Amino acid sequence: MGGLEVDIAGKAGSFAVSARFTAAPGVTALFGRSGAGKSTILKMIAGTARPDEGRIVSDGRVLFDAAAGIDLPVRARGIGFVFQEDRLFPHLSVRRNLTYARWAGRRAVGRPLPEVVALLGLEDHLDRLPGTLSGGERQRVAIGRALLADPRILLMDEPLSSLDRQRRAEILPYLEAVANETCIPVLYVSHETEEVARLADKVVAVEAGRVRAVGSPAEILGGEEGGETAVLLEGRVTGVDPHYETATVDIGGATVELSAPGLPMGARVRLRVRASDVAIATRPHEGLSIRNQLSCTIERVTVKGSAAEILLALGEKRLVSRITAKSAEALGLAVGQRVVALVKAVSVERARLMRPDEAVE
Amino acid sequence: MGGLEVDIAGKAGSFAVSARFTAAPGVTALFGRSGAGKSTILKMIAGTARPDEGRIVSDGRVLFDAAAGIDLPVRARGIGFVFQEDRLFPHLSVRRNLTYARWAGRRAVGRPLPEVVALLGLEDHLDRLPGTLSGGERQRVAIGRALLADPRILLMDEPLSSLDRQRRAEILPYLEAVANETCIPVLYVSHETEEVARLADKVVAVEAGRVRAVGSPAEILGGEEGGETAVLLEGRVTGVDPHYETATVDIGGATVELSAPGLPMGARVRLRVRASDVAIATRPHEGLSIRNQLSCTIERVTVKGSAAEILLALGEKRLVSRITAKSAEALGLAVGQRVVALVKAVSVERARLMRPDEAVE
Amino acid sequence: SERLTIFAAASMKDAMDRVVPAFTAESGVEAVVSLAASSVLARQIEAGAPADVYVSADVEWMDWLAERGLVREASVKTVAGNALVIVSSAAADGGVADILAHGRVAMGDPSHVPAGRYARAALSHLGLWETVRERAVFAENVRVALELARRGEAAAAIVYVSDAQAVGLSPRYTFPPESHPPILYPAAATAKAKPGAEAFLDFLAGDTGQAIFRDLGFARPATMGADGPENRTGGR
Amino acid sequence: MTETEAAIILLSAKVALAATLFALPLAFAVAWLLARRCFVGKGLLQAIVTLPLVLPPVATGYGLLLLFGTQGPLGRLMEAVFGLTFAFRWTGAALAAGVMAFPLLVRPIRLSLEAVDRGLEEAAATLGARRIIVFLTVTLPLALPGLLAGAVLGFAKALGEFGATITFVSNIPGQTQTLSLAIYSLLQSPTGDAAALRLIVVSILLALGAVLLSEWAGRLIRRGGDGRA
Amino acid sequence: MTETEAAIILLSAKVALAATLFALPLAFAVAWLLARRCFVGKGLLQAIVTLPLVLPPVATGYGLLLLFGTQGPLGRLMEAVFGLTFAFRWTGAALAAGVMAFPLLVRPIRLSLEAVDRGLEEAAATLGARRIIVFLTVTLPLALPGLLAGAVLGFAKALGEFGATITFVSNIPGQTQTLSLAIYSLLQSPTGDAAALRLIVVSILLALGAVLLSEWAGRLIRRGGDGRA
Ligand SMILES: Nc1ncnc2c1ncn2[C@@H]1O[C@H](COP(=O)(O)OP(=O)(O)OP(=O)(O)O)[C@@H](O)[C@H]1O
Ligand SMILES: Nc1ncnc2c1ncn2[C@@H]1O[C@H](COP(=O)(O)OP(=O)(O)OP(=O)(O)O)[C@@H](O)[C@H]1O
Ligand SMILES: [Mg+2]
Ligand SMILES: [Mg+2]
Repeated sequence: MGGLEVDIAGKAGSFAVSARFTAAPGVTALFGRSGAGKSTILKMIAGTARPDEGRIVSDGRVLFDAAAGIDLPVRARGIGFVFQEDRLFPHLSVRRNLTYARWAGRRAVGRPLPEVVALLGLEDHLDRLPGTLSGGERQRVAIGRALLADPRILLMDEPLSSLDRQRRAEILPYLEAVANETCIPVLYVSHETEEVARLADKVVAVEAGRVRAVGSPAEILGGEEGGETAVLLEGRVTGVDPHYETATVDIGGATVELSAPGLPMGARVRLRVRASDVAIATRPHEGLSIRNQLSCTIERVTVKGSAAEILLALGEKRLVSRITAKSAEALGLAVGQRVVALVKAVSVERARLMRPDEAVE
Repeated sequence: MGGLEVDIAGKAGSFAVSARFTAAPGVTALFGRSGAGKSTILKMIAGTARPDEGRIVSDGRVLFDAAAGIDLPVRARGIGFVFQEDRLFPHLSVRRNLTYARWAGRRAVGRPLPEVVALLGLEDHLDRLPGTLSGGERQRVAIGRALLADPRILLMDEPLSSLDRQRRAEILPYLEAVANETCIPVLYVSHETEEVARLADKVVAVEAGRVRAVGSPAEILGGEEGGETAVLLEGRVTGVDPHYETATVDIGGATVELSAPGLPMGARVRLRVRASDVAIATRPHEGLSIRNQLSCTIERVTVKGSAAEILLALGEKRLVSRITAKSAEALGLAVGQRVVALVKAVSVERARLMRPDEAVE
Repeated sequence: SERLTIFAAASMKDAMDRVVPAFTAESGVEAVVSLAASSVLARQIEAGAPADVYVSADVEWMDWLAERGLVREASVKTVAGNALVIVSSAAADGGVADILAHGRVAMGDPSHVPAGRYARAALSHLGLWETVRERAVFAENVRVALELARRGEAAAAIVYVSDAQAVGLSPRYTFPPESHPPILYPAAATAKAKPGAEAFLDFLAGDTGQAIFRDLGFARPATMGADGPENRTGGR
Repeated sequence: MTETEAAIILLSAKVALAATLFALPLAFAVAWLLARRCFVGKGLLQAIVTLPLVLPPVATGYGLLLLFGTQGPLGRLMEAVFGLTFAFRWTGAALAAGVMAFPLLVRPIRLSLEAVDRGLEEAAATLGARRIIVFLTVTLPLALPGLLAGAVLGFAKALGEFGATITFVSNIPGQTQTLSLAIYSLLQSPTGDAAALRLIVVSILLALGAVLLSEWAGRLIRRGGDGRA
Repeated sequence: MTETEAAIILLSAKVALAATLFALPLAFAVAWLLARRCFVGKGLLQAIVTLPLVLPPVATGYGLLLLFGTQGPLGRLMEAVFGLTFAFRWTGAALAAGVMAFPLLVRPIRLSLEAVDRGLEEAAATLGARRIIVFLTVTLPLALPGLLAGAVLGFAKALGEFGATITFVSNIPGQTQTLSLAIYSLLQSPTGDAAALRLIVVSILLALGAVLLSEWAGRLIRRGGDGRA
């Protein structure tokens, strides 16, 4: 199974970059502050910037190897690149932009054009030139162009930044499906923790030109300053209620019910539970709309200003609850205490449907 | 007190736009899907596009009046414009870009340069040319340039779209402060409901070139398809617990406790409560970390697929709770029933501190 | 059918315009005329130009070609002569010194235009060169010099009498022939000329040709010196 | 218009067109080198390309005569290899016009090439396009305005070329006498003004036609290339 | 180098420089009109500007003589208003060179102006800059490469101008005899080749200097204007 191995060091002007990580098929997010070097890393992988040292290997093919003097030309790297600035061809119609890889790049015809056009809502603009498109329309054309390039690696630099929520909600599952179906690595730069949690299998945290950490979205995003604390739980669908469109997921040691139309029985999913969505009760309660009442043991209580973060052990898994320090004191919460975690079914986000072969972390 | 009155109709190529709304000092959000015509409306207000009909009046000054043949040149409209594409001057250093309005536009020196530079984290880049800046850096320079133009109207087209969460969290309060201090109308295009709820006093919903609705963020964003249902509650701080850093807000008929360091006693605030953060109990419960237990009456139950939205009357105010349809049925919820709304203190977002003179809607 | 290519000095334009049709009518041989500066034409002949006849406004360049064996020496004929005159738009009267006393004096460039060289020689001979030189305007060819005088840009111009006659200006003064080297227009067949070239030369020197030259104000070459039109044996 | 005049006009158009068309690809190549490559003799190459503009045309004409004449080294080479003779033929007139027009072609093309956004070429490469395809589908279309500007300048110059042409290929009616040379010839005779004026008017009309055509093509290109209202 | 030669070189440089400097602003204005304004006679204006390229230089020279000679209407006007005489002066040589160089100046500048992103000018206007300021701080700097290209072409042409100059102001040593004219004169005489060659070399060196200078300036501008690695 082919992935992408990156181990490079180089410069963009006076800015030094060094990065080492691997990206398996599926989505790997590059996460980091503005100016951290995310785009520079993507450019080096694409070949439009040249690292000084190191290797880039894709699916066994060496794209770049400073020591061996290998530097595959950009066109031969088999990438699809959504640039941060859209880089549409101003003299070509939207249609010709979208299909550029086919008629000029001789890339294979993969995904059907009408499907991508419909997904991106570009039907009415196919014969226009990019010059007068709106910002979001331009961005959509850029996404479509990369998707239609039949890439072996997909590099996406903030591809959804200027799209509305509804459009994002349409495109995200599609990207998810692309990553799963075609089994290619997708490197995805985004600032939206939600998007990253939803899409990414792995997060590469970039800081000041270096990789600060590599890990699961839960590991990296959980500690993200300014972000919200959340845990990701992985499990298998053990029950489906077609009438109420809810599903029961066995997360190992406990079951969680969530609102999720269309989840197939037996499917493996990743659930995202925000700490602020988890309440704590000292005992189980009747007459509550909150249906997930999970017995846990308090492992740690961290008071952060006015809030308290309670780390809860649920068998093997961990949950985090964020409540006010006042509540924590009022309930007299202490480490080792048995409590009930209350999690609203509608608050549980199904972050991602996983591929059958994907390992549960 | 001067505001902006817009009543225009015109075309951008073959795309027809008509818009009628007023924007008081403070932030007015233009909200709408990609391609709805938001940027076009901003351009017409700025004068870089020309409406066919109508009037634009700013603070009593007629900027445009088709009937009277008035069409103030762009430079005389006293605007600051953050364009969707950054439009930085490629031949000028970051510093000269930032201060362009001063040395070329002869605008007054308002905000001090070092303050804006520090806010935007551009200290290290002042002497560079924009060509090699990262995407987010470019966007920050564009924001700074508009802020430093001492504008009488601020037009911002997705100004934070490519910035990380932390940077956003730094810039948002500043923008808020700018709007409040300088008492100028800010027209703000954004797709982030959170950002809009945080900043905006008023939302203009744009759809297919026309204004679909104008209203408070609560009214407009609540019904936003694809968005999350939430309500905005306005009230006054009646109690402050300095130790736990919580505040009690009287929202008229009920009090809500929230985690909010630094809220002054007596301050007027807008709270944002997401429907998915509101649980329902048939009676009050002890031993719960959820401290806000508000007695309400069920006004409407709407089943949307697997979820049920329960509209709750809390005196004059309305709350929305989103639970699974299964829970709603299990609890036997019905219109007219008295229930307890459970709202976690940490889930209540203080959306905005309001100005003293601002009317509670 | 064979066609002759005549390389003629630009100043021969009017003459060639009349001679060539007459020649064709008489002999049935067609001819085309390429007009340029004598120097340019000479160098082109050196470079292998397909010229059959060279008509120069200048003895020097003819000699230059003869020296290199590029024209048949035996065929060299002086086909016309000319006289140097002063034309002036001003109404001043008097001797040559008076006419040239004021304003710009247009003339060919003495460094390379033959008429200019003759003019310089004539003025030197009359002791006027030093006073005129300061005010002289060196035109690229006689036509331009004439034009300058005609338009009043120059007070006077030193030109050929044939040019003056062509525009209907009557000369104010004619330089005596001994004041300058004889003004001669030599013509010759080139080394690789087609057979008809000699016939054309004969025609130029013959009655019809000479009548045309006369009519245009050129002098009969025979009157200019010992070398008749029939056999000018060049300098060296 | 007389038959001779018509022939002169046709010949001029043929010479100018041939000069422009043949010089264009070469000029493009040189412009590309100058715009895109870094090499030591770059300034020198640009200077050499500019030379025909600086030297008196007669000097350039003599140079051509020495090089491309029947006796000249390049003249012999071309004759031997392509069977192409320049001396005193219309082809020579086209060569002279092409050489003189060359600097006028190169500069605007170079300017346009330098202005092409390299990011777009990179984007094309990421989409799998080979260099030549990137060039044909992105670089060339985006440099079209410069190409057009160069072509118009070059064609106009080729139409008006005089000094180098008369020196190199002489002024032989029906063979090398272009409009410019014909006008020159007519101006040699005191009575030729009227006829010269007619030809000057023809020249002006030809130039007007070429310029209007290029303006129209330019509008087409810009409509295509920009799309901004 | 003889003293005469030095004088010729100085005069040539002076004439070419004056021609370029005076023609530049006018050419910029015309280029701006052509690039930015829509009016009926636009194609015609471009054609008129291109004319000096198309007409035989001799014809242009005659035209200048008729218009700017001491007897010509414009010549009289200039004399009366500015006390400026062109006929047979170095100023006239500069005028002729300027007119002949004009089309070469206009085209590249127009090209550059057309390529300037109007969005940046709009941005400048939103920041309160008046038109002239927008022009000076945005349009002009961004059009500099075209200005430079035009200036080099124009200067080179002005240096090499021959036909119109000799017709308009004649070949007066020390007053109007530029390098081109001197080379021409020398080439006309069977013995002048060696001297002509010397001056040709001087011409080439001058052109080389100008071109190298412009290449260097161009690099400066590009470093300033682009910043993309
Ligand atoms: N040629 C250069 N000279 C100097 N600094 C450069 C150069 N090119 C890039 N940089 C700097 O390198 C840093 C990383 O740039 P990069 O575009 O990779 O950031 P990024 O992580 O993509 O940020 P963003 O989220 O804002 O797009 C930036 O601070 C940028 O200013
Ligand atoms: N010249 C034109 N010809 C045709 N359509 C145009 C033209 N200019 C703009 N449009 C269309 O008008 C619509 C509105 O454009 P606008 O830029 O105002 O959208 P927007 O609301 O800002 O969208 P986004 O959020 O994607 O930036 C778009 O669909 C765009 O394609
Ligand atoms: Mg980036
Ligand atoms: Mg927009």
